[in-house]
Amino acid sequence: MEALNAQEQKEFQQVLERRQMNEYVKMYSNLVQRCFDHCVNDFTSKSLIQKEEACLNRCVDKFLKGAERMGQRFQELNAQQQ
Amino acid sequence: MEALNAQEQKEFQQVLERRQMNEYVKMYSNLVQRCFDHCVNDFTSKSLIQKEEACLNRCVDKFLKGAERMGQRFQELNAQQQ
Amino acid sequence: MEALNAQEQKEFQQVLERRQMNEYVKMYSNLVQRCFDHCVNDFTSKSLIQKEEACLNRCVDKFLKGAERMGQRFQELNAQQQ
Amino acid sequence: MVFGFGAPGPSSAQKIAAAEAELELVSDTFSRLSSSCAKKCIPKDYREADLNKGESVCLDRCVNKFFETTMKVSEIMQNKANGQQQSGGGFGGFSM
Amino acid sequence: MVFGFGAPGPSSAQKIAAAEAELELVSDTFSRLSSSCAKKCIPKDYREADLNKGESVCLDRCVNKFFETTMKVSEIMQNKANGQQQSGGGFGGFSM
Amino acid sequence: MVFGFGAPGPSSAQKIAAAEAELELVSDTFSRLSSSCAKKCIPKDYREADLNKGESVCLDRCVNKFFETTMKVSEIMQNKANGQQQSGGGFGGFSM
Repeated sequence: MEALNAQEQKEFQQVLERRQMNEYVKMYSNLVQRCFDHCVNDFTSKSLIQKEEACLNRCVDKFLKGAERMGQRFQELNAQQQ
Repeated sequence: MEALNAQEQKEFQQVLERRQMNEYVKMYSNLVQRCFDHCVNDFTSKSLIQKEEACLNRCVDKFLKGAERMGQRFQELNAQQQ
Repeated sequence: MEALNAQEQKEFQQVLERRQMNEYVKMYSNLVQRCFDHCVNDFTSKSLIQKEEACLNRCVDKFLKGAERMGQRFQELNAQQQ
Repeated sequence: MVFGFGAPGPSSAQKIAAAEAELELVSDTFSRLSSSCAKKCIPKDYREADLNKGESVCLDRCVNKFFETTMKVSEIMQNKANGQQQSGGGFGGFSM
Repeated sequence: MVFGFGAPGPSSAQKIAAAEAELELVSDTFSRLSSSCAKKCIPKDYREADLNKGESVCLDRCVNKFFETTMKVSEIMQNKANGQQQSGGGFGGFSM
Repeated sequence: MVFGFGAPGPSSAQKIAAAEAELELVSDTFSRLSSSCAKKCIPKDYREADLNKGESVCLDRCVNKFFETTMKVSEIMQNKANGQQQSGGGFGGFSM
């Protein structure tokens, strides 16, 4: 990365922003699928039942906390490596 | 989407077409893998045996019908949302 | 492919090279995840233990040999098809 | 727009990128939904080529519940983003 | 071409896009094939670093059967597309 | 650079492509790591919304071990590439 000049840094910044949007999309839809797979298993009803909604709440919460924690550890390790 | 002007619509159309090709490729190769995983499990022979071919036929058929049905429901729900 | 003229071949070559880099990245990180999933299952320690390292060694070795073998077969079949 | 994309982006390139991200999300959602619902509703032995009544109803309900789940999750994340003023980290929210 | 891509596209951009889609399919196919065949043929305990005879033969046959499966599926979808004049939907065929 | 990318590329386009590939690898690594560690450390019943002590410690160690695994694998492949002069094939090494 250090090898990029100012102009290249700028271009790369744009690439970065586009990627970041994609990362969010991927993270979000991954979260949806994972919590759906674990929490929703009753197909005798058409709409989410209370038990499923409560599970989704806990699942999203836990997933985000876990992702945040792992993200911090990962960044620390990457920083040590530089 | 409503915010795009005519020129932007046109550019977006091209993006759409490229993506559609990719979607087909992904759908097709996903279908191949899924049916292979479920139907082909005998490696005492080098070529597909009759039982496996029959299973593949039913699997492809069922997969496509399922995908079509889910696609319809999904579109209805998206349309309601707009 | 045969339909591309010299200029198009050249452009396609660049696409190919970019893709190849991506393929390597995907193959490598897929290998890491697979061997990690199979070999590392003890979280009473913070660092890899000897048993896990030995398993990773065998896993990487076997994975690469398997990928090479499958790659050869796949290329032979593709060549027959042309 | 369903998933909350399409915020006011000035340049053409940004507007197209936003529309593309929205599209990406819809198509990614559909592909995850199909994979999850096929797993939950269609037995792997493929004894018949047709969807039977039970499988069809299961698929319909599954698509509906998956869709509701996307809304629910989006709502939860919105609440989080508004409510507690994220402590940062980049993986703790979905504000863009 | 193996997978039926490469239809007559006039402009350079389209021809390159088609070649790229073909390439994408081949590489996607190989990556799915390796993942499926590794799962079917190689036990997860990794007791030895070498492929033994049984694993090698299994991989060879698995690659061959996967390849035959791609042809078979492509043929089935072709027949469907020709035979019954798709009822539409966008997910019911593989015509491009 | 952690993963061995960023070899001397003359043109701007190549330098940016290399930086992008590096980024791709880091983000791909993080997404695989999260998926593997969530599977290994977080039970699927989601009885509480908080990470408990045991889960948190497991995640920390798991991230660390995953990271060590990437280094270890990279080292193994480097040794292979140097040591035995690859017999070719394109899937046998990770030299770029």
